[in-house]
Amino acid sequence: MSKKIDVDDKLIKKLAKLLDETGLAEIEYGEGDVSIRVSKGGTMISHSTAPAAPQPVAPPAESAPAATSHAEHPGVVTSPMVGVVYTSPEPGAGAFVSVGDSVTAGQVVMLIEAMKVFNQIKAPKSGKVTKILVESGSPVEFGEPLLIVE
Amino acid sequence: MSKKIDVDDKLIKKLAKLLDETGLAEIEYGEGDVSIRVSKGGTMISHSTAPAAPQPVAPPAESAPAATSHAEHPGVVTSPMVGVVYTSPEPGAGAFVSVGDSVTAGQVVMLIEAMKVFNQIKAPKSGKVTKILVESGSPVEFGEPLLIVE
Amino acid sequence: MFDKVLIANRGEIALRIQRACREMGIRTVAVHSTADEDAMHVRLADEAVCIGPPNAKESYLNISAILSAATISNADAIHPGYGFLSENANFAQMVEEHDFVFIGPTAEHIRLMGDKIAAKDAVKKAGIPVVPGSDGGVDNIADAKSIAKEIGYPVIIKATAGGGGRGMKLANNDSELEIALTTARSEAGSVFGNPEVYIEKFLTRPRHIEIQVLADNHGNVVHLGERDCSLQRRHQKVLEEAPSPALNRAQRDEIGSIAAEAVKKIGYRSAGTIEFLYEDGEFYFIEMNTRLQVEHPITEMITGIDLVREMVRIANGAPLGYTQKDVKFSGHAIECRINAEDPETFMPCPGKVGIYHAPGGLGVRVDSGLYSGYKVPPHYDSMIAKLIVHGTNRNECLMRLRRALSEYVIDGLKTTIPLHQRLAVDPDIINGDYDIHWLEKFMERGK
Amino acid sequence: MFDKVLIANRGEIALRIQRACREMGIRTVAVHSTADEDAMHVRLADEAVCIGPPNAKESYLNISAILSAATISNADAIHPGYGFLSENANFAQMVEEHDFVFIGPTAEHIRLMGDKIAAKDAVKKAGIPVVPGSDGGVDNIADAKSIAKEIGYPVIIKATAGGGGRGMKLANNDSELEIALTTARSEAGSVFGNPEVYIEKFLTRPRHIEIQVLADNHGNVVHLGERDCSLQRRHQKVLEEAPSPALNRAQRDEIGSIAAEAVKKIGYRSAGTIEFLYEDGEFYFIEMNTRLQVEHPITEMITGIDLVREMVRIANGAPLGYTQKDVKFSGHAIECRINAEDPETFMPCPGKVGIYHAPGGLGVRVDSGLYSGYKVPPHYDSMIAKLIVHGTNRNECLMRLRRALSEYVIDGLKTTIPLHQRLAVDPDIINGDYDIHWLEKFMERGK
Repeated sequence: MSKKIDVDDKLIKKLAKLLDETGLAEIEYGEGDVSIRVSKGGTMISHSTAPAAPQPVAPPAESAPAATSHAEHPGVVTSPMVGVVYTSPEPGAGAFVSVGDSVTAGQVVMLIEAMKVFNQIKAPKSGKVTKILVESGSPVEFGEPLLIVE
Repeated sequence: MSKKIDVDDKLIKKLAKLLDETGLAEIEYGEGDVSIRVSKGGTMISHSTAPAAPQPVAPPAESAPAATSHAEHPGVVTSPMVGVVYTSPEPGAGAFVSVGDSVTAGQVVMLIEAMKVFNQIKAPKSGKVTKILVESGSPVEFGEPLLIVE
Repeated sequence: MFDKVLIANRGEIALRIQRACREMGIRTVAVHSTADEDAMHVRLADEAVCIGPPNAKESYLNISAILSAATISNADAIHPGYGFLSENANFAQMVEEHDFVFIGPTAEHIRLMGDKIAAKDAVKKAGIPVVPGSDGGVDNIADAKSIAKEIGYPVIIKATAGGGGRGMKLANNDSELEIALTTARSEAGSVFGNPEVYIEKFLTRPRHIEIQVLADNHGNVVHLGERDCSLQRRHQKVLEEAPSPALNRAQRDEIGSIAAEAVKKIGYRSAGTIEFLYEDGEFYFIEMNTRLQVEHPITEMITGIDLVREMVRIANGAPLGYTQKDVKFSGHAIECRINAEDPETFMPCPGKVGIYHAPGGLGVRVDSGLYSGYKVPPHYDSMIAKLIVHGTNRNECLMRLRRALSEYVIDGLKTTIPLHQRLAVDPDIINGDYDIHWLEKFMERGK
Repeated sequence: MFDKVLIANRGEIALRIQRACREMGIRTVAVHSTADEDAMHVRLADEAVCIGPPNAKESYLNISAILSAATISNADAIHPGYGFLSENANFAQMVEEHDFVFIGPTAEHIRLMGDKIAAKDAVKKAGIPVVPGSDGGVDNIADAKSIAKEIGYPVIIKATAGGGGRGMKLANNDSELEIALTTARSEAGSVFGNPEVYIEKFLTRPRHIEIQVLADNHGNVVHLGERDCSLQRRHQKVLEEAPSPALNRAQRDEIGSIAAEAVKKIGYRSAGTIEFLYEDGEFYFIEMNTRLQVEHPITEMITGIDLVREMVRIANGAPLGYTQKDVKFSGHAIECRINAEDPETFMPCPGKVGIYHAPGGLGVRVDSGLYSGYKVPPHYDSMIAKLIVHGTNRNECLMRLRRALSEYVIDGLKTTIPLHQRLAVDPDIINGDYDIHWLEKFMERGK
């Protein structure tokens, strides 16, 4: 049952170079049933390569891969509920915060409307807004990244 | 259901070399249900293969593990057909061969009865009979080890 | 017909409803907790919305999150499945208030049947047989004796304010009754703060038999026969069959007609189940479940009627397309609930599924969201699959059940498959000779 | 009843027969080549005997090995499945001569139906409609014209000694007929060494419709309706449905009765299938298959009759337990043959199955020996699974088919699932508007 694996060394070298260039600690890449991970840190991150998942013909609506990586950012603020997000207090008004703004812990940064109630989303810590990940008026899921405060 | 794992040492050496060349701490690679990880940080080399087999409640009648290893013996003589094996030319007569006997290539060593016809099983090469693996009168499958000539 | 249905549930029943919707050309929205991101009902849905953390209270029981998910996904209707919010009258009401269609009965009917005393009154008035008893509080031994005489011993004394089996006392004759009444009143007073007790006939070896009904918005009601769910452990059904080995056709027709007639009188709509205890040829009402049941597939197998499809059609205002005489019962069906539990101790056993291989072939149906590599989360019910088999008669069905159980592979977890394998060859089960206490005794014997 | 049945086949049909036996309490012996040691039919059998190397000629077609395996395993009876030795009259005869029961028709009936000319004569005498033609050789143009006039153009000229489509000439009118006759005779002479040719009516856009029959040893015969197998590629059926969208009930009853009557006259026993071409309301006999068919499950789904069980019962001497009027047709069924092939080029694609996940739920049946990690051997037929769905009507069945196809996961191999997905949404298929040439044209269009 042993299977010949043919490792693409060019790809590994390319990923290694990317690690250097980007200053990342690890890159993981998967396509189909092939997956590859290269790491600089040598940290133990358990990783299962079994293609565990049946592939439904209609894949679930899901956040883009980019959003997933934002979700792991230490400064990410995620939605505490399902609803519609608003980046300004009312239509036409200026945004609560913009990229580059400094915020203080507890400052309202967005609103989420759920069940006709507007819920304030507050900055969990003081810092600088480095990314805003949602558009005003768009629906958000529980746990969906809204913005990054660093 | 213990399974033979056959580690591809060339592949591991290749990956180890890549680790050195690229300065990486770890490379992990998966394809299908086989995965491999090499690391400089620790000594872990993990190689996992998914268990392939459903386990039916009624396992098929199968040769004992011992028989399987005999089957891989270079001097094994296997049954060329399904039938009933006889180790002597007729009931009460002496055996064609016994353990320790020397045989010459082409010498009849057993009979297999299939469809009321007795088929001669001949030694494929000259040598010494080191094991007799069947009892006279017992049924044998195609490919079942009969005796070992070394 | 609806364009899009939100399924406010998880696991096999979410998948079951999704399949029915897909087969009707209706798009589906799965809602899920963060623990169910990889669940089959999420993977196969047209859209999925994460509604909260693993804790069901903040996700699958979170009405506001579910309604928000319905809003942002533009769903037309919500199917609640079973468990979770399925019998929450407030949820049904809020769904309708937010202009979604609730695929189930009205909030009023859910509320009525949720109140056990009001429910008993209502169905009794509608002609359903109930357990005979004191019809209210009993505070003196003379009354108690006269009631016991009327309904016959043994009787059981229950606290009006009680529940869950606490404060109940059994009496087999007049002298036991005196002691039981005094003790029960005093315990009820101290435990529930209200000494009032009532008396009911006590059934010693009843079967659990339930009647499935379907009612549309136009006054049409049919019953789809019974299910025998007597094989229970701690009030959890383990294996169900239809029809019941204890009923003949005349009994089925009679109790079925009574149930359908009552449901019509009450003005109920959608699928519903009237549960009875059955002993010595008599039926005694337990409760009415105003939702789809876990064991609905066995009814589907013997009637050929897709219950989820019918619920959706009814919620959309369509009339039943058949009358009672069009409902034909064909063959026999058994469902095994397969739980991620130790088959001896029933300790839940969540974890990662290794090889998963479901049985196939003629007469075998599997309703399950399991797949190879799926992690069964520890946060929810341990039921991970339902194996349903159909045969032209009970014996064929049992033979097929054994065959299918022997093919079922769920590696990596302990499951109750071995328990079902033992049940499928037990002489009492083969003879259909069991009551609601049978399984507990069987488990005791097995130790 | 038999104690032990040897199944002289492999793959899904070996598993199918094994399941039926197990459900009847009969032990099974699997025979297998060395390439099939890990096959599901081997794993699940009570006993397994390796009978030869991968090459089918030395294993699954090796009569002596199979009979020896039956002897050493003490089997009572042998089921041949389909393909391999199933229509080998000598095998059937030798099985009986060795005192095993052959689960199928008599050797004589297999032999009769294996001889295409004798078969046509026999069924024609028994009342089955055949393609009208010259009833023998035609050697001059005058006779040819008079026959063509009688049966109507177009006609086709075939070599008596020919086969496999070679040496056939089409003629649409008298002048084409002259040339065709001359050319066909001369070609037949040079290719087959015999210039004799005969003339038949040519059907331009027929459907392939076949009637399933069951006959016992006591003169009881029933037909189980028809299957429409018109969707073919290179004479290989791809997708089958029952009932045919082209027949109404009166037509079904009529052709069914003719088939059953003929089978009774011939004295046939066991399951059998009479294949017809169908055009403009008329049926024309093609051949009779004296065995279980690949597509038998769709008949099982709409009749509730387990064909393999019936074959075993009949072989054991039991009478059919029902008459024609007891056979009820219910709903609609479709079978998709899933092959390990490229869905565009149909290149076989053996290899190792990665994740395997079969669809489940109401009305879905999978007959397959696949499992995660199984290696599809390159030595045999590429059909690896059959997906069979049932619905209360054709539309529901098609909707369910789409749903089930979308759930089916067979990783690691190319399969024809994508082809079936395309078929399930094609307007012609939805309308039931196709003939035996449709699929080839569809594949051409797709390029």
